[in-house]
Amino acid sequence: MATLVQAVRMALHYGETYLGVTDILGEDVGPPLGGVFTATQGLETAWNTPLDERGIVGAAMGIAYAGGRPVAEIQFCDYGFNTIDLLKVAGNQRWAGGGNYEMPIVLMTPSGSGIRGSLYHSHSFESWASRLAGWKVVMPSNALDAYGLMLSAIVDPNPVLVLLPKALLRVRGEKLIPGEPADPELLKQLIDAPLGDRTGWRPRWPDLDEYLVPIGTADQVREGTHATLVSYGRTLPLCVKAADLLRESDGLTCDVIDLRSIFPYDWRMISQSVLKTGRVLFVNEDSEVTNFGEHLLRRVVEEHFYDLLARPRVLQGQHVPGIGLNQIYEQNTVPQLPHILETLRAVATEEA
Amino acid sequence: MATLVQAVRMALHYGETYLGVTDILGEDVGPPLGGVFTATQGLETAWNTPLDERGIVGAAMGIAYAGGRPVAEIQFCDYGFNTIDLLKVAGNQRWAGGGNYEMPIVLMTPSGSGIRGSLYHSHSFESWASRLAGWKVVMPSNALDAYGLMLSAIVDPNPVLVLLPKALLRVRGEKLIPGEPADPELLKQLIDAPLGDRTGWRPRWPDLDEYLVPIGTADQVREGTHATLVSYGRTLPLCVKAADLLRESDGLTCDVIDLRSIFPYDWRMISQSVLKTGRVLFVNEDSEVTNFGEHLLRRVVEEHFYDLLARPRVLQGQHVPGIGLNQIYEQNTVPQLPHILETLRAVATEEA
Amino acid sequence: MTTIAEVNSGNEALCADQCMRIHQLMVRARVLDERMIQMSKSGEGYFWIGGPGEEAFNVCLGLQLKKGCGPDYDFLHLHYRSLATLLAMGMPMLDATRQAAVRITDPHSMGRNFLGHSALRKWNVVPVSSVVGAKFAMAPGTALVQKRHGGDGVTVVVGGDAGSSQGDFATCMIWSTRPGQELPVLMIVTNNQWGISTPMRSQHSEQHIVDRGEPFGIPGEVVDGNDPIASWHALRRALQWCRRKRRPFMLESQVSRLHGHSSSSGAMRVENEPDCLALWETKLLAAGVLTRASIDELWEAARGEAAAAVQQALQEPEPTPDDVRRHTYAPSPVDVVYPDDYTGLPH
Amino acid sequence: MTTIAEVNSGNEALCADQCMRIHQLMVRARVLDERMIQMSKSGEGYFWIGGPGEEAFNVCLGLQLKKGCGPDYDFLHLHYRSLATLLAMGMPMLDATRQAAVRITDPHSMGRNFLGHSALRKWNVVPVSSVVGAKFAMAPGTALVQKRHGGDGVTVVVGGDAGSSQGDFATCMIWSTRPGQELPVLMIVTNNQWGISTPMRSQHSEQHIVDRGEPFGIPGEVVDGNDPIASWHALRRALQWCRRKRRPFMLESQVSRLHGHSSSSGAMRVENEPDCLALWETKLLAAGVLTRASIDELWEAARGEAAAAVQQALQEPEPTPDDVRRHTYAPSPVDVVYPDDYTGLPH
Ligand SMILES: Cc1ncc(C[n+]2csc(CCOP(=O)(O)OP(=O)(O)O)c2C)c(N)n1
Ligand SMILES: Cc1ncc(C[n+]2csc(CCOP(=O)(O)OP(=O)(O)O)c2C)c(N)n1
Ligand SMILES: [Mg+2]
Ligand SMILES: [Mg+2]
Repeated sequence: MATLVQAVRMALHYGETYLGVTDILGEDVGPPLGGVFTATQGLETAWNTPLDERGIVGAAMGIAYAGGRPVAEIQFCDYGFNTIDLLKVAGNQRWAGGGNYEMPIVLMTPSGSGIRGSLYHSHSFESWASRLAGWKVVMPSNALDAYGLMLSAIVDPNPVLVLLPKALLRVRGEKLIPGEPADPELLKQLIDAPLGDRTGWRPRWPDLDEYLVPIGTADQVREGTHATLVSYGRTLPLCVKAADLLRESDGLTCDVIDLRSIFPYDWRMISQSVLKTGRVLFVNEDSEVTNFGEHLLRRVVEEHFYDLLARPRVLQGQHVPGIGLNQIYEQNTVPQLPHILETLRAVATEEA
Repeated sequence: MATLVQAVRMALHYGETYLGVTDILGEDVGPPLGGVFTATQGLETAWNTPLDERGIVGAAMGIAYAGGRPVAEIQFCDYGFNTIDLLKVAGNQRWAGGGNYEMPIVLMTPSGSGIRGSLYHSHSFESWASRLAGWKVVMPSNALDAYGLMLSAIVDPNPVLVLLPKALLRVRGEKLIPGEPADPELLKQLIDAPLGDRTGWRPRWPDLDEYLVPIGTADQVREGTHATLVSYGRTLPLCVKAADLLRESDGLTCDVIDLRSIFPYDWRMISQSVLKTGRVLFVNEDSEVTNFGEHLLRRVVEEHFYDLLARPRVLQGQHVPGIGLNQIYEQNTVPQLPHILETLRAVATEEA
Repeated sequence: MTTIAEVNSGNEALCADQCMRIHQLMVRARVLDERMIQMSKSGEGYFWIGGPGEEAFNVCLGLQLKKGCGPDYDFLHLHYRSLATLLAMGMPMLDATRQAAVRITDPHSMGRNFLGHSALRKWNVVPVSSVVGAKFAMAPGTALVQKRHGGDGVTVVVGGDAGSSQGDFATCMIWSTRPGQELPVLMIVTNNQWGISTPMRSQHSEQHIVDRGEPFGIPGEVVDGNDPIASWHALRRALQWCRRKRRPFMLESQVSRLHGHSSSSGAMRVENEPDCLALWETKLLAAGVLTRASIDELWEAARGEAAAAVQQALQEPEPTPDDVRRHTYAPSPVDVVYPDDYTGLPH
Repeated sequence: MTTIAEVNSGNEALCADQCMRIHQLMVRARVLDERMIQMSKSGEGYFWIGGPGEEAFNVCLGLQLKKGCGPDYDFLHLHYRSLATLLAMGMPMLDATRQAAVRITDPHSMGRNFLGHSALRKWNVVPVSSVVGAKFAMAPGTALVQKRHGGDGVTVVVGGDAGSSQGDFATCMIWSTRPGQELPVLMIVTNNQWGISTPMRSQHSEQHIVDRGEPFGIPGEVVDGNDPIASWHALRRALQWCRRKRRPFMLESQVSRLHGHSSSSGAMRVENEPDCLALWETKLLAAGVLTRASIDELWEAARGEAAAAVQQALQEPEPTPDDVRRHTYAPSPVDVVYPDDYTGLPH
């Protein structure tokens, strides 16, 4: 079973082999390193750029204008905040230009906390990104979705931001990517670059198949009746665990929805679940003022206010300037399992 | 009665004369122009910068580190999106540095639609800004508040963003700024630069007094019982008009709250009003996905869900890539009076 | 008249036919800009920005481009003052007045964007964004595809003097000179000495902006943009360098700004800057290439053409509320929510 | 031994006392960095980044700064590899190990930020941000206040070679050379030829990074940062230029990166780069300024000092949940919600 980051790498290989990807560019994405998280090891079209995020985004846009299909990486989303004007242009150019041009770029970037990253390797980006009209934004929480969302991002002729949950990059999937060998050791031998000298190394790619996770489709990973729990990225597996614990401890069952696609989002699935349960909790780790979860809450209030059985909730990160390196800071800044479990129990059991 | 932009200018004069402002910097803020909206005409410490927003924000931060008190301008907030990383640093440096340094900078920038500004002179910025932990964000809707908020922004030792509603810059206030002459013609003669050659011109400043609008205080501009209406900036006067129209037409009265301070916001005033009316409408013109109004709605849901008599609402701009120049676009992209009136009526009259 | 073979400027010359062609295009651009200034004042349009004072240089640029769609042709990251370049490429006046009149028929933006914010896919004119600087970050991208593709298509990026303060200007130089990966980018600075109200000399110590290319091995030239002959040849050399060497070149064109920054600053005619068109007419008259009468005729014809283009545009439809969201997204086979275009929040 | 008056390098010399002082500081910095690398591997700390290979240059910088608080003194926008500079200024080892051990007592960040992200108000060390480039945008601001204030305080900004790709590097040059408003900024590039895994030469065509200052009239010098004597004098000249002329200067220091980028890339000792400390010891031994025994003694003492600094730091308290929000805001007399500090969402 591939790890999430291996799945991304395989998707990029599939993309450059079958889907027309022309360039995979970013800081340290080319040889010898292949990305600070190994996401781009051994890829044909990967090349290193100057240390200049504006250049990376701008070049990707130019490549797309001229007919290429680039996948650009921002090494950490924390370093993308000087490019928001360019991201806006990428998102508005088609609209502003009356439909003259498409903008088929994929921007991928690790996002979120969980690797002891201190201030600048712990940011979440989805709330910012969700404000970028013209963009699509996805965030997988497991290897197979990472593969399928990455392929969709490549195929989609619009700018797509792929947020990769840092904390889950090395987590192995539970489902096989079509074509990957079942033995993780074998996969590693085939596609992971060796430590040390890599000059002679070439990956031996498994014979992968196309697998698309359509943009705008969520995944229902648990079914239940007592509450709806919606999340994505790092907090998604925690939400699954919380739901499982709640079932064991209190016999309460929940729909757990892995949103996967942040914009556009699968409103139908959320809506139907809320209609069924009347109780909803949105969980993410981005900071709590003007947070994307608050948008989802607003939609629920707008369309299901009179269907709700209990106060709907959003569990988010604190509105503080950063996540500190000492784990005391991190544990008390972004949602952890106990917070999720406690809030979920409250939503599921609150008297109507 | 001063216009809003004259009030800003007088506040800056007061600031450089009495409150230690050392630099007013930005593109075209110095002589001869004094700002594209005349906000900085005739000021002692105003100087023109290169066309480089990153330089402007960076220089302001450096000036503050070295003991200066700068007021920096981004000519239009639409051009601030390449500085968000720097704004984040300005907001996190004190926290990150364990309290070593203060960061007493004021950043002022025109925001919002209403001047036929097409894509890049119509953006709203408050939803983005509200995500910048460590910053305070204010937005006046009239001249006196502009004066009072600007002085507070200057006095506050933290970074404060002053959003100036473009559409209201030339609107005259209804209340006198302490010290300004009552005759607007006289004021104009004293402090507005003449057209044409200005080399010999010097402003004659009225003898102004200190007037502070404390950060975090909203202003209740209408009182009523049937609903709570919360807004700021361009949409605030429209909300007042809508409330007045609704009183005349339907005999329904509303609390209208001019938030003024976007972060921190006057939660107490909102909360008390919602407790009283059980109905609330938040209005702003920023785009509707991950909008600051959705945050306020979440707070209401969090603390007053069981106090609400009707579905709370947020009226916002559309999630589109921009505001088009043809007025058909603008009128149908951001809230106008009829939308506000209609939504307010719905909130105030919905059967509980 | 066309018996005069050449017109000279310094050591350089241009054949009389070309001179007349340039002149006619300059007149058409000037007349159109002046008419669109009127539109902005009369309410026929909302806003004006354009290139009076840049016609000599901009026309010469437009005439030497390799016009078409895709990497075989030149990619253009234009300035908002590039009207004359587009006219020289063959854009009808109507496609400018449609934008000035914010009609749905505006081919650049469907009545959405400010005048001068062009976008024409058929000629590789990528959408002009108001964000000064951004195009310098994008230009290496189009050039990279061109270099890889082969052929002699180049990327031309045009910006103002003040805009060179943006970090993206340096980005363009660095990305265009990566060792072994040099790119065919022609960086053009139309230096009118102003950024809105701020004199270039109050903010910049570089003697010439093109000097900044030197450390990167980017050759540069400064040209009198008021002189069509000098401009023609400077552009010829610069484009040839990029086309053949597949490397960057920087060209600084000293131009005038004859109507101030934009309609926001009044768009009044300034008197103290050289007028390339008046100078050119004086020269062509002296050379016997044109007569007063033939000049008057050209102006008259251009005025008629502009008037017709305005009238036509004003008769064309405006956008409707249904147009607000159009072209937010390109149709996608892998999006279940927006397979076609944006239709409001997901439902 | 101190009877040897001077040590030479090329045409330059430094008195033996100074050489010894520099050597001792280099040893202390090296030992401390090596010890903190261990911390990152043992779990005593989470992360290491630092300056092994830069000690010669960084110590010389630290020794020549005008240390203090406010515009009379030098303002420092340091790199995350500037440990040796801070030790040379007199920072105790403990103030580094506290950050390495993420203790609440860490004076730079209260255990919040990565190692090497210094902030010391008493010495005008403004907080180092991880955002490569940002400091180059801020440096003109501190220098502007210094210029206006008078005196000879200068602003020193230190960044890596790869970081010079950020547009902010150009911003710093432009803003420091506004005509008549030139600023006393010393721009230092510690060029170790790498940005993480990317060789400088694969991305940059400038022969020397300092060449980029030329068009702006910023004088530059390239110095062998492995040579303390050359570094000392280059820094002396550069600082003197800025102090006296109140104008910018650019200095490029060619240094080694002896433990790779950071603990994220393993922090293993590399073998193929010159080691300034080994070279210096060889030189000082040859010159008779030091003996093998005196060197061993110094290392021993430094190791003891580092061990004690680690031990002490590890005994100090960690942050508590109550510390999460501390110092978000400075107390404000005009804020009714946060008159003191941040206390959660407004209530
Ligand atoms: C990033 C950005 N900041 C500010 C502006 C506002 N603005 C529009 S044009 C202009 C001056 C541009 O001067 P220059 O680059 O010399 O071009 P010119 O107008 O003189 O041709 C400014 C400041 C903008 N469009 N983009
Ligand atoms: C804006 C930004 N992008 C990316 C990074 C991640 N990063 C940290 S250090 C580094 C390389 C820096 O190289 P250089 O500037 O040469 O400094 P060195 O580490 O070699 O001293 C990168 C890419 C960052 N910190 N900031
Ligand atoms: Mg200009
Ligand atoms: Mg380096």
